[in-house]
Amino acid sequence: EEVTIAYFLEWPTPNQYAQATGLYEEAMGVRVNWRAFETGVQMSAAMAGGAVQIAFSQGVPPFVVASSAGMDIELAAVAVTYDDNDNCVVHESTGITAENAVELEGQRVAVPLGTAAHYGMLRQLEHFGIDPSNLSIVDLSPADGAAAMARGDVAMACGWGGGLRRMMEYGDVLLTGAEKRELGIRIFDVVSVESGFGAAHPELVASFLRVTDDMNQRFQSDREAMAPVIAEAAGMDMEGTNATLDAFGFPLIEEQLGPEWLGGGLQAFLLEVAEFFVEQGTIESALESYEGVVNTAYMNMAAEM
Amino acid sequence: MTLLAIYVALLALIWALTAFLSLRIRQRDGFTTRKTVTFGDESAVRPSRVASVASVLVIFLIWGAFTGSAWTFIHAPAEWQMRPIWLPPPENVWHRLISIANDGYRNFTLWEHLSISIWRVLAGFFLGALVGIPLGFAMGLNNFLRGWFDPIVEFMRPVPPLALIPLVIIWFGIDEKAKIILLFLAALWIMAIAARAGVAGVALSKVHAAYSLGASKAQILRHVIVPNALPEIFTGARVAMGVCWGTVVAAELVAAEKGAGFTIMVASRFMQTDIVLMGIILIGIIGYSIDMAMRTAERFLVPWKGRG
Amino acid sequence: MTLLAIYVALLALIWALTAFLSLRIRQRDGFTTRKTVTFGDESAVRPSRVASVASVLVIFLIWGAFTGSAWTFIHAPAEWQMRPIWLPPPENVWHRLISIANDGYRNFTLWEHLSISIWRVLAGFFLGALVGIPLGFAMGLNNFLRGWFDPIVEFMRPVPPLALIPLVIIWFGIDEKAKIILLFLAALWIMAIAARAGVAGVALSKVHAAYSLGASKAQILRHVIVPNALPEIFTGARVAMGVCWGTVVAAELVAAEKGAGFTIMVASRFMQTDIVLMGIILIGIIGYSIDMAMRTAERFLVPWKGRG
Amino acid sequence: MADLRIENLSMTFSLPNGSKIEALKDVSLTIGDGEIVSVLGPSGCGKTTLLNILAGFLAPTEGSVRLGDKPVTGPDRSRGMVFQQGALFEWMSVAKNVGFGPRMAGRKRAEIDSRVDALLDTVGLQGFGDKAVYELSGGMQQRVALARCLANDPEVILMDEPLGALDALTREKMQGLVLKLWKDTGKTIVLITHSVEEALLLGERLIVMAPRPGRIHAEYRLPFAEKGVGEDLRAIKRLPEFSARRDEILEMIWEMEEEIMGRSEVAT
Amino acid sequence: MADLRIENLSMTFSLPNGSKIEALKDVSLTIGDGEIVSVLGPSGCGKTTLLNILAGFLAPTEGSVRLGDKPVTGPDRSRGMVFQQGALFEWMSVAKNVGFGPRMAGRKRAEIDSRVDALLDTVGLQGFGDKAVYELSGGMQQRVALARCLANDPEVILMDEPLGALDALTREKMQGLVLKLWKDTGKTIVLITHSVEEALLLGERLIVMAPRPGRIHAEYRLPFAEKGVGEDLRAIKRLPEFSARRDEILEMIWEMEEEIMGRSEVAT
Ligand SMILES: Nc1ncnc2c1ncn2[C@@H]1O[C@H](COP(=O)(O)OP(=O)(O)OP(=O)(O)O)[C@@H](O)[C@H]1O
Ligand SMILES: Nc1ncnc2c1ncn2[C@@H]1O[C@H](COP(=O)(O)OP(=O)(O)OP(=O)(O)O)[C@@H](O)[C@H]1O
Ligand SMILES: [Mg+2]
Ligand SMILES: [Mg+2]
Repeated sequence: EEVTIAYFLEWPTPNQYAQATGLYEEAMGVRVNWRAFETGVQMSAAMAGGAVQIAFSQGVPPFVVASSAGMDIELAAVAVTYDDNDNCVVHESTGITAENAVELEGQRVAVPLGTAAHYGMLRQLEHFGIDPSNLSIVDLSPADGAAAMARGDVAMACGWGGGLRRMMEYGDVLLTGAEKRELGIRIFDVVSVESGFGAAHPELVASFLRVTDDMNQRFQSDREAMAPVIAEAAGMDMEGTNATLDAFGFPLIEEQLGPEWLGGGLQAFLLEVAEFFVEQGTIESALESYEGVVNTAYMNMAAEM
Repeated sequence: MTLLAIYVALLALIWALTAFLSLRIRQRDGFTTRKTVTFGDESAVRPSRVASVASVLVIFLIWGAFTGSAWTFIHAPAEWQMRPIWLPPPENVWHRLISIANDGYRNFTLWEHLSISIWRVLAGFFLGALVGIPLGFAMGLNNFLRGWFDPIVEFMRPVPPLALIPLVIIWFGIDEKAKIILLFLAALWIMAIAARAGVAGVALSKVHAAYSLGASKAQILRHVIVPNALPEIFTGARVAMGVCWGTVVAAELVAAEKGAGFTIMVASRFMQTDIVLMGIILIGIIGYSIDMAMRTAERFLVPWKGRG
Repeated sequence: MTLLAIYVALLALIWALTAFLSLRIRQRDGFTTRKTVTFGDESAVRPSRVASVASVLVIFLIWGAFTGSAWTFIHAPAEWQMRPIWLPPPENVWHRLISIANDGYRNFTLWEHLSISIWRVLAGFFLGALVGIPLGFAMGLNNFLRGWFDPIVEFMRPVPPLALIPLVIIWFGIDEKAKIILLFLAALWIMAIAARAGVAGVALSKVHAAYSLGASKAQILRHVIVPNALPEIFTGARVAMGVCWGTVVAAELVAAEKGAGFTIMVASRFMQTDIVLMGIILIGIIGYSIDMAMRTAERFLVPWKGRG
Repeated sequence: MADLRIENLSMTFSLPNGSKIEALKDVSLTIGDGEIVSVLGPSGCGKTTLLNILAGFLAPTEGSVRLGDKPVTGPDRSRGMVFQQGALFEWMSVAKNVGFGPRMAGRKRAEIDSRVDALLDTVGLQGFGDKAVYELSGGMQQRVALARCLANDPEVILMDEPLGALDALTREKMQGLVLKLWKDTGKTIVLITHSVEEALLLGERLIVMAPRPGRIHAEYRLPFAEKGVGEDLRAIKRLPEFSARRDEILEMIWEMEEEIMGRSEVAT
Repeated sequence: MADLRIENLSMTFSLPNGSKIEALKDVSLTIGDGEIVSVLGPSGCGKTTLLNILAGFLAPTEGSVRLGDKPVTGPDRSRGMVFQQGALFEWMSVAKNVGFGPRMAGRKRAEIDSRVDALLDTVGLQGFGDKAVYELSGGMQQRVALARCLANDPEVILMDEPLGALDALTREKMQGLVLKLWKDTGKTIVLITHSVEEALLLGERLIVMAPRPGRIHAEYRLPFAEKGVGEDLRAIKRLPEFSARRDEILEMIWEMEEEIMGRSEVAT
């Protein structure tokens, strides 16, 4: 018996220490395969195909899209919050900043459709009063977006992680993470589980969450020792890893079970995102409520362990 | 698996039924029926119309029955029903087609999505033919140019044009120009090889006849070699068009802002299976139409094909 | 543009030089040389070896000269030099090949990247042939099955296999199974059509001869129709292999964790142009080798091809 | 063995455009056991159609064919065929081709081998058993076809222009072989040809057919097949009566063809 | 107009494997102005090679060809060719094919048209000018080839088995046409054939060639071409001297071929 877990490259998180040192296998008692993906959308596809059981750090929008479309997928926990590590960068040659953002109209923009970056971009455009249909939106992964930016093919590119850092070499963000938070744009990733697997092996999911939480706790005290291992597992250099980790937040179990997250805030936010997407015409319909796709049982079990 | 079993069972059932019925209804008198042995004689195989109709009906029936379609009267038990994200009922695909045709998808109308892809194919193909055909002729007519271009053509021919996408992205970015260059490269070698084969296919007696009728080299090229190579070039053009159509779809899967391939790729991101199906069907229809159009053009433009 | 001009200038120069020299050095005596008119006579075109060698050298020379390669002695002025992210010097590509062959790329060795792609192609092709060939025979031998499958095959044939990627992603995800199913679909129709054409190509006189020698239907299928269709099937297999190779590269561009297509796609994201070039060259070499292997297999397995 | 009785045979083909072609109309003929009959006639007069009906590949629209007392309803090993060319199985060696019939009938390996060897001897291809058929010249290929047909020991051998694709000298040699085989085996042979000389040489009886509708136009009884054996065919061709017959038949065919071609040229 | 003088012609082909084939060896022949010569010989004796040298497509390894006082060094409109088949331009109408030579020479439109009409009349294809060549029968296509060749008014017409692909009756008619054209235009004609009858009928002189090395084996001077015109070819064939000549030449060829075939069969 084995479990396959989806993760991102260039996306350093404390639990990669456990990934690298085999702590998950130890705790879960099964073989654990790790598969790297580029977008949360692909993680959904892989879960649909049965190739992956748990996705660690899937973006909210891909989760909303998949669950709204009726895929058998459950939200088990929050993985990482990163308002500053997911953003849109405007090419410096355009001279566009938050002041004259409307000048983006008619320009070409690279964004990985259906991801947190896409959601963040749409919300920012809404804030600036720009109609997305006036932009020429190209579907590119963050890495591709950075490459397009380097060539000067696009005026703005959105993305996260390594791609975002490369984009920053050619321009600057429109809004900072803090500014976005003020507008109610929350950017975080979740741990999602294929429902069939979750129903059959809740204890595996719970012990996965337990180990992850252990790592998050240990990270607060023992960052120096863990960072090199994490950097290695994420495929990054130390400098980039540290910069990224600084921008990340890893809420612990107690906090997650609180009202801001699994206690109700998360479900409400999912509905908000879904309704925004419906309004934008990116998906047909939202669920009545997202209570049903958020399963707090795993987290409760993990808290007990 | 269950689906496959049901499909095969229906096939067998209808086959048996047809065989039984045709024992009773005598087929119309025709020369095939006078043959005592028809097994192994492909010319005696007449595709059964009943089977064709039944085949299409059965596919729709199964599709409808397992997706709870309002269009079919039979429905599979609820626990076997597919959910629309896996397979939407046929009417969804149809309604989606209508709504997208009216309202567009991702800021562009359906027609814009399709026509940009078609335009890219035509532009790339046209440029490829423009360079490839003279190149092929040069290779077929001259020792030096044959030697010069042979290694290049032989190496580039087996490289799938799609493998060039990353390089084309680096060199030319992701805009229109890049896609057209990619399609140009897809068409170029095919057209060059077709033109070269066309030259090779000229019967020597025709060239000799032209010489002894006093034609100059230029006249032989213009009046003998070119017309003689046209049928080959047309065959190459049909292949090239097919390859270009496949290439443009793939290129749009990787990077685009509109186009037929873009539509299905994005729809698959959002689990809009009805749009994906609609797109695939439209891509198939366009591919089929391109092929038909080329065949028709061939019949009109080179009526002498295969008659030499 | 400048590059193109330089290239054409070199071509012209070497051509003129060769022509001048060969006026002096008489070509070795051969029957072609007794022909008074060779223009338009493709059989008299001997690819000039000098030109082939010159052609390859010129490409390397230009490549090296404009990228400041240590391998070439001539260098373009500094302001014309390309930066390595646009075009790395040839030695970079070579060193990259060696380093990746030793250390791997993205957690997998070079060999793993290439062999997984090749394995996918072989598995998909094999399954496609396994289903497609019997399907084609059924269509060539039976009225009912011909009628049943004709509309399906005719519709699926012009659909580029790549257009199915989004649907395959929704239905089967993005793992090995999905890719092999995609390649299976790419090979299936080509093999079915080839087998059907093979049956159609059996000379009626052979079938009749077998009948009057007392062979049963099963014996005719086994001893006459199958061997007779093999050459066609091989031709189809060569086409299918080419299409599969292109399809796997494209499928890996869209979603994969390793593979030849994955390598070049990821490298292009990070502007590692040397890896992209290396990958394209390797893909070309593998494509070429597959084609050569198929030809060799054909010569050994169906030596009677075209000799009927 | 038994007579081949052709009674009131008619064959009408319906074309897709609705018109009909009377490829054969009311043809009756009896070919005795062990007789060799040659059939001559212009293109399109129904020779191949007739042979196909005799072989059992086509069912006539009217009339019947009987071999002895069995009606002919389909192909059978009792009626062997030799085609003009291209009917050998090029994926088999010469020996495998010759042994095809017995192999399909499930004969024993040793029995087949010895039979094949004997037949290769008969047709003058000793030692060629392991060659691929496409390595042989046209004449040798027809020898293989003859041997393959004989391997099944059929009662009747039907030949459709078996020597039509051979050059003059090879053809002459093969004519000798056909005559020799006929004499040695005593088979009933029906042989279609376009060559008047060949028809004269190889037919005990010569049937001349006429087209539209396909029918028997004339019939001759000839002495040359009985006389000629092996190598003295050339001597027979020099006989004055041979020349006389040839001129007579040529004249007759010219007249017939002229009449038909005249008609057809108006038609087109 | 002038004589066609062939002097000590030799042609050796080097094969890729290094061996050499003497397709022609030391062939000398003079063909008078307005003469019609037929060339007969077994396959591979160098007939086509000879014709290609006369046409100027091949340069001989030794010897020379002169037409009048001009040496032959390449193809030229003064020497027209008629091939067995497949040399018509199927993408042009009949009239365009016939007018090809004058059109390439830049003649005036009206002049070409009237010339084409006259030639179509001559070869019996009035009213077929607008047809596509592939709609015509084989015999009609050869008429077009003849007309196309004549349109350039060449001094010599070279024909390589021009009637080889036609059926017996059509062939007979075309033989009549060739003779008629020869008489009407007075052209020098060299005609290659495999048919002894045709060679006898159409040659004032008959050259028999032998292979390995390709050379002239025998030469006959014949009266039949002079006599025969149009439709009475058949009467000529019935003449006793015609039969006698035919038998004589057949005998000679048989012996030659036998000797060669015997040799070659040992070789394989
Ligand atoms: N399958 C068919 N369908 C329609 N018409 C046919 C078919 N087979 C033969 N015919 C017609 O029947 C007539 C006789 O044909 P058949 O092949 O028997 O002539 P043949 O004497 O063998 O001619 P050839 O000497 O050219 O071989 C021809 O007019 C031909 O067009
Ligand atoms: N291009 C060539 N290269 C090598 N050998 C050749 C070439 N052309 C002809 N030969 C050889 O020269 C000899 C004479 O050939 P040629 O074609 O002149 O014969 P032919 O008398 O026309 O024969 P046929 O009656 O079959 O047309 C043959 O042995 C042939 O193989
Ligand atoms: Mg026939
Ligand atoms: Mg010849």
